[in-house]
Amino acid sequence: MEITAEVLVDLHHRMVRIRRFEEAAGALFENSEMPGFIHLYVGEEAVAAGVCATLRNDDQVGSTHRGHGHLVAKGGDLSRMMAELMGKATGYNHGKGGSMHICDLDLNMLGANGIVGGGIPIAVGAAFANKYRKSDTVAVVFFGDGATNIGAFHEAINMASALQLPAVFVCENNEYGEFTPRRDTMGVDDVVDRAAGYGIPGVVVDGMDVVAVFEAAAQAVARARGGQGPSFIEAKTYRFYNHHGVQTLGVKYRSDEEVARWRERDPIVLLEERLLALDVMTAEDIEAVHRQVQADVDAAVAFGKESPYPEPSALLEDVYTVGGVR
Amino acid sequence: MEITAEVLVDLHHRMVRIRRFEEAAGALFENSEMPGFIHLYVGEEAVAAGVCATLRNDDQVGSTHRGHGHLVAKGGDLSRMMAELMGKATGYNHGKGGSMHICDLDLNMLGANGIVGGGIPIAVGAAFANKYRKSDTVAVVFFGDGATNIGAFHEAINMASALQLPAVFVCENNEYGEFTPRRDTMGVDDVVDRAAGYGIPGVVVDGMDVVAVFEAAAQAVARARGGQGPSFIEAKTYRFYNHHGVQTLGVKYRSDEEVARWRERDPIVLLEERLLALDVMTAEDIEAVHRQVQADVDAAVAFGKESPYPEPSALLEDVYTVGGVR
Amino acid sequence: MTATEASVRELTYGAAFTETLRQIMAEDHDVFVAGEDVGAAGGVFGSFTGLQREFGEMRVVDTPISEQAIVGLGTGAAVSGLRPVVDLMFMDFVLVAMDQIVNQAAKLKYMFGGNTSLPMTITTNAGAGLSAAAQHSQSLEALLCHIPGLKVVMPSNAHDVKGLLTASIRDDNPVVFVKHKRLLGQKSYCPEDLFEVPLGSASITRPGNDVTLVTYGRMVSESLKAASVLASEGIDVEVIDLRTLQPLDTETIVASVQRTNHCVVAHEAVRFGGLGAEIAAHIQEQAFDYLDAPVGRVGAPFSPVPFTPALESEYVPDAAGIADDVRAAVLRLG
Amino acid sequence: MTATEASVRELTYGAAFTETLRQIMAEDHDVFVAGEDVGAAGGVFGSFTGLQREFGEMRVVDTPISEQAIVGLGTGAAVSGLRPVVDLMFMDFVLVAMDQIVNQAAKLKYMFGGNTSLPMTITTNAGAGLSAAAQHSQSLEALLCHIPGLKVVMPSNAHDVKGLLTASIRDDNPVVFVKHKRLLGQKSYCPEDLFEVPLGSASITRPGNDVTLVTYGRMVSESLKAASVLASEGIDVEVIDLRTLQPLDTETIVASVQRTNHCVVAHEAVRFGGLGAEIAAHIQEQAFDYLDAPVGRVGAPFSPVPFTPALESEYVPDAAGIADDVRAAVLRLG
Ligand SMILES: Cc1ncc(C[n+]2csc(CCOP(=O)(O)OP(=O)(O)O)c2C)c(N)n1
Ligand SMILES: Cc1ncc(C[n+]2csc(CCOP(=O)(O)OP(=O)(O)O)c2C)c(N)n1
Ligand SMILES: [Mg+2]
Ligand SMILES: [Mg+2]
Repeated sequence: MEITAEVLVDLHHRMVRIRRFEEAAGALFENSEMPGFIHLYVGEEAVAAGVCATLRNDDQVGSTHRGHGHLVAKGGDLSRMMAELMGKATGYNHGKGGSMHICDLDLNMLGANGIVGGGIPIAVGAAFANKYRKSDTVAVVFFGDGATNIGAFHEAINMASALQLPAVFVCENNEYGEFTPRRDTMGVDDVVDRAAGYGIPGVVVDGMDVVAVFEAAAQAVARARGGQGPSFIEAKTYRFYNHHGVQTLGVKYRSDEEVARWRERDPIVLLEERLLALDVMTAEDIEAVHRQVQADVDAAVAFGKESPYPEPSALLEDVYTVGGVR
Repeated sequence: MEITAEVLVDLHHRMVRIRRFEEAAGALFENSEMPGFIHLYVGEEAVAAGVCATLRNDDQVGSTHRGHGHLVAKGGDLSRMMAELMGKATGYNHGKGGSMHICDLDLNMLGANGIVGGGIPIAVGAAFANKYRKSDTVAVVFFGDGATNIGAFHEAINMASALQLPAVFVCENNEYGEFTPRRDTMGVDDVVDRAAGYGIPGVVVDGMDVVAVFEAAAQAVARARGGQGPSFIEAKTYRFYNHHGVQTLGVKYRSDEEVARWRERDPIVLLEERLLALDVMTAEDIEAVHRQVQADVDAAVAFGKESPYPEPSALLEDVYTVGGVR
Repeated sequence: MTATEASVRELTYGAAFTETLRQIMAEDHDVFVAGEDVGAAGGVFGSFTGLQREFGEMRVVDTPISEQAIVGLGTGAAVSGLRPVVDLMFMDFVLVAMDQIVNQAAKLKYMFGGNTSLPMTITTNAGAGLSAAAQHSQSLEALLCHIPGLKVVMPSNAHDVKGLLTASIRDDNPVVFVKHKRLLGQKSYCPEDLFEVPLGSASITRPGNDVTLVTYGRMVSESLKAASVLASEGIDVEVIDLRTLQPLDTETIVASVQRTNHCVVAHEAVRFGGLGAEIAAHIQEQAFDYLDAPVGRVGAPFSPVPFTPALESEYVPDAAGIADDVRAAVLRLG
Repeated sequence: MTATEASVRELTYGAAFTETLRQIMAEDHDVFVAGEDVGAAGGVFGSFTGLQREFGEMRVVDTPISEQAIVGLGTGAAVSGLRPVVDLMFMDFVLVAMDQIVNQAAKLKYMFGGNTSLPMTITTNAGAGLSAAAQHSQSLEALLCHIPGLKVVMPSNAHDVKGLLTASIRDDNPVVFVKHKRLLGQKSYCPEDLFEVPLGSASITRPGNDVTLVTYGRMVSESLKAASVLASEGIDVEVIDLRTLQPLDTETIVASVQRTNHCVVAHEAVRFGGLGAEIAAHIQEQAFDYLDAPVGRVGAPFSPVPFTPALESEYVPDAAGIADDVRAAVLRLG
């Protein structure tokens, strides 16, 4: 895939949608207007946007506990997302899943997942289905640096390699698992060093540079689509907010200086500088995108707030598929 | 550690003990005189012998379903072993464990294990205890090539690396997991390619050459003992018999030619040729070792046969440590 | 030989499994098998013999030793519309994949607000009696029956293997299909054509009037043996083979107990916290006034499975022990 | 204010946990803690706050996200004579490490013929009510109680946290110590010095004559609330807090039921196949002739835990539901 002006504009739009959605969700959360746990994607937008822009609708996406960005980037409906985060009946999961399980199976986004690494084997299963059907559909799975320490990751990526499945493994390396620095939990400098142990190609990209992510993803996806098997992308990125919610309460585990350094490389600002420099968009165009997206997000929040909660009778529905004998 | 004549003689003795023990166990099994499943170590003797000869009594050994060889090499008592395999009260585990759980905690052999990869995290826990106590004891863990595909392996070796524990990981690569060729289950040429993903050193050795194994193990153990962390050894080896039991019944999954080729490199024969060439032992000396070991094994078989089964009252003993409040 | 006897087609429990799978795979291309050694080797218990030769490597997939990824493979493929059969060899290995089964497969549909179905069958082999020791002998069905979203099946004979496996694979939910290792070689009646035994329906294997004996899996034959012995003592036992454990056919059980006024539940699993506890608790709730004696429970004692045959034979419940408990229930002095 | 009230020392349930651990670690150098974020961060629920600063990185170990290896670390260290406390954060994650807990830790001693002890405590946090959805809200104790070799503890208040945690860490067996997330901030009486609440002994939290209400964990406070309401209706409820679930203090339960002739068991876990089933089954076995009504069971319905507060509040059992079941038991028409 070529980086045309159109692609750049599209990447920008995806990132802004994630950012604005997450800022709104974070504000509601900090204001106790949103139940449960939320893990925000702010700072990491270039990864989801860069990867998902290379995908077709029928390509599957496996996600994590930090999954809003993946769904937005795949084209998720902001209103149904916001309603879900609020536990409303109109949400994607009718309020039963919330942030950690949000999904859109029509978009082939196979759900956020509350178990670290838990979504990886499932995405590999989707990749298997693609190969089984002899389709050229590709399954992409996102996971954190911390997730590469868990058994499910290892088994699943090895399975994809052994069976030569059309899968792309995207590690969002934000250098922390919750409050623990990555370097305390693994003996390698780069997570990508693990790819060789599965006999699959791996690359490191600047996860704050959406174009770099897009290019690496385009290659990996093309490879998978062409039947040449799985590959691994490590995107070096950073979350601007806390592991969970916005503010860091309690023990400070990252220095102000470190956070500031990364914030200077805000992936949206970096892309906007490029868009301006390349004359692809004017400051007004950019401003208009933000305004339009913000209006969409505001509408989503309003939709969520106005939506009803599910009826108590929903409690025991959808535990099983009933009458499921064909 | 230096390869003195004494060491060579010791290595030979360990290997012959394993071989003779396993041949006897296999014969009893094929003759339906031994209950349950047994996974024989014949063909792989150089690995257990070469590694265990570098260990002290207080060094721990973690094992697998194919564990007899590890216990014999660590100095296990053949009579208590044979009795255990027969389910007798005089066995190491008083008949409660059998082949797949045989252990000698006085020798710090932490038990065979029926779950592929299941023993690896436990051995890493022993390595942790060594470091915790500031002792220079080392934990060595054996596992198959197939076991490197399971999550527990990945988590445990990464944990050992992250915590810089005194552990040595020894992969017995016999190119099969049960009846499935290794190459169908992983995308790497050598299992050792996985070590880099954990940031630990790894070497490949000829697992039929006990001296090569010994030298690699001596280095890895010294490294761990010196506080320099874990390392990985891949020993290329082969099992002469079936995955389970002696004869291959049903589908033939290895060619006669392949088996014959490996049998030509019988690790005991190779060492004996060397012993003769170096004038360390004469043919008579070698013969005497075999004779003596065979007598020990015969005595072990007799001991096992004569020993009583446990009393029914033993059934509910040792489920818990009772009165265990200190 | 009567006409009926002449036409009785017998198959082993294990062969019924293989035949059923072959027939279903022939009629439904969405069905595939994945697991360790299921391909060329045909599975460690021969359950998949010949299938790879017939259907190819894509439909009968040898996997790495990776139970979590095996179940995940099934889950992801099922969400994508296929109908996977994934094998875990020994029921003890279910524990290795427990997160994928319980946190993922069982819950996905509900967490997703209903927006998927998950037509996956997990096959495995349970049970003691082969001196396979504590990690290769467990009956862990109680763990799975407690989990909303799963179905659990444990057939006792070749006929039910066929009917239940067919229903399991065609079901749109995750089903754990548990064979008993010691039944694999047992021959019994099995029709040739595919048919379904509906999930959730128990069968009354032996009608009787004095006491209801609720059981499943390998304990069905032990229960029938016990019933014969008891018949000679004048105790008329009704034996119910549950066949499906989740959903549980409580109606059949309760109706029987209301008639017999006595009940014993027998399974091979550990007694404490086993499925027998749920059944006994349920019966006393639903048929309290009908019970002339407490619901008895037969199960393994509270220990891991011992290796040595000397202890394992004490460990596994048998006809004699079941008969004792039935006698105690029936002959209880009010 | 009376003299007794003045001397009552109060602590939150969570703080009692931390204080106990600190005191035990100070007196026994063999005790260490390992888990995700337990070090500098002090644990996601603050349960380990300050311990790493006090005892150093070797005794309070931040691990990778590797639940299997965390439990294995504990098991191997315990077999080597240390007394590990390993943390699994959420009880749902027990499932990720299920092989290491059930196939390894629980069985090693037995499989080894007794030749080891395994003094490991696994700590975790269970329970719904925080909109944490289906993978962060489960109460899975029934799965563990069914496994010979494990002990299982679920305290309901700060005092018992201290006494049970002390007993658990000093016990030579693998103990799963389960806190309830919603109790962490609850204040109640807690002595300063270390003491033990023996594992396996229930406490009668509220004596009563009309009906025995058996419960544990967060359902203890709901049960006490129900008892107050029922008292005003003239129903005198005896509330038993089990404290330890395995081994189960059946003596205390049965003795109470023999006196009250009525019983209800209440827990937050899913009702079907929950520990309540074992307790009800056991009571009807041991106190059949004393029961004037079936043993009632309160538990969560058969579904995964829903995210939205609108449904979760319906899902989690509460005082009103417990009171209903107690009334049904006591007022039942023979
Ligand atoms: C199996 C499991 N263990 C632990 C947790 C708790 N937990 C949630 S997110 C997280 C950190 C994940 O780190 P990483 O994979 O790097 O993703 P990030 O949050 O940095 O995006 C942890 C430990 C969990 N949800 N699942
Ligand atoms: C978790 C688990 N999965 C599957 C098995 C069945 N099994 C026993 S041995 C074995 C093959 C192991 O292969 P490898 O690790 O290479 O050891 P080898 O037998 O070749 O020595 C398998 C699959 C098991 N015991 N445990
Ligand atoms: Mg991270
Ligand atoms: Mg092998």
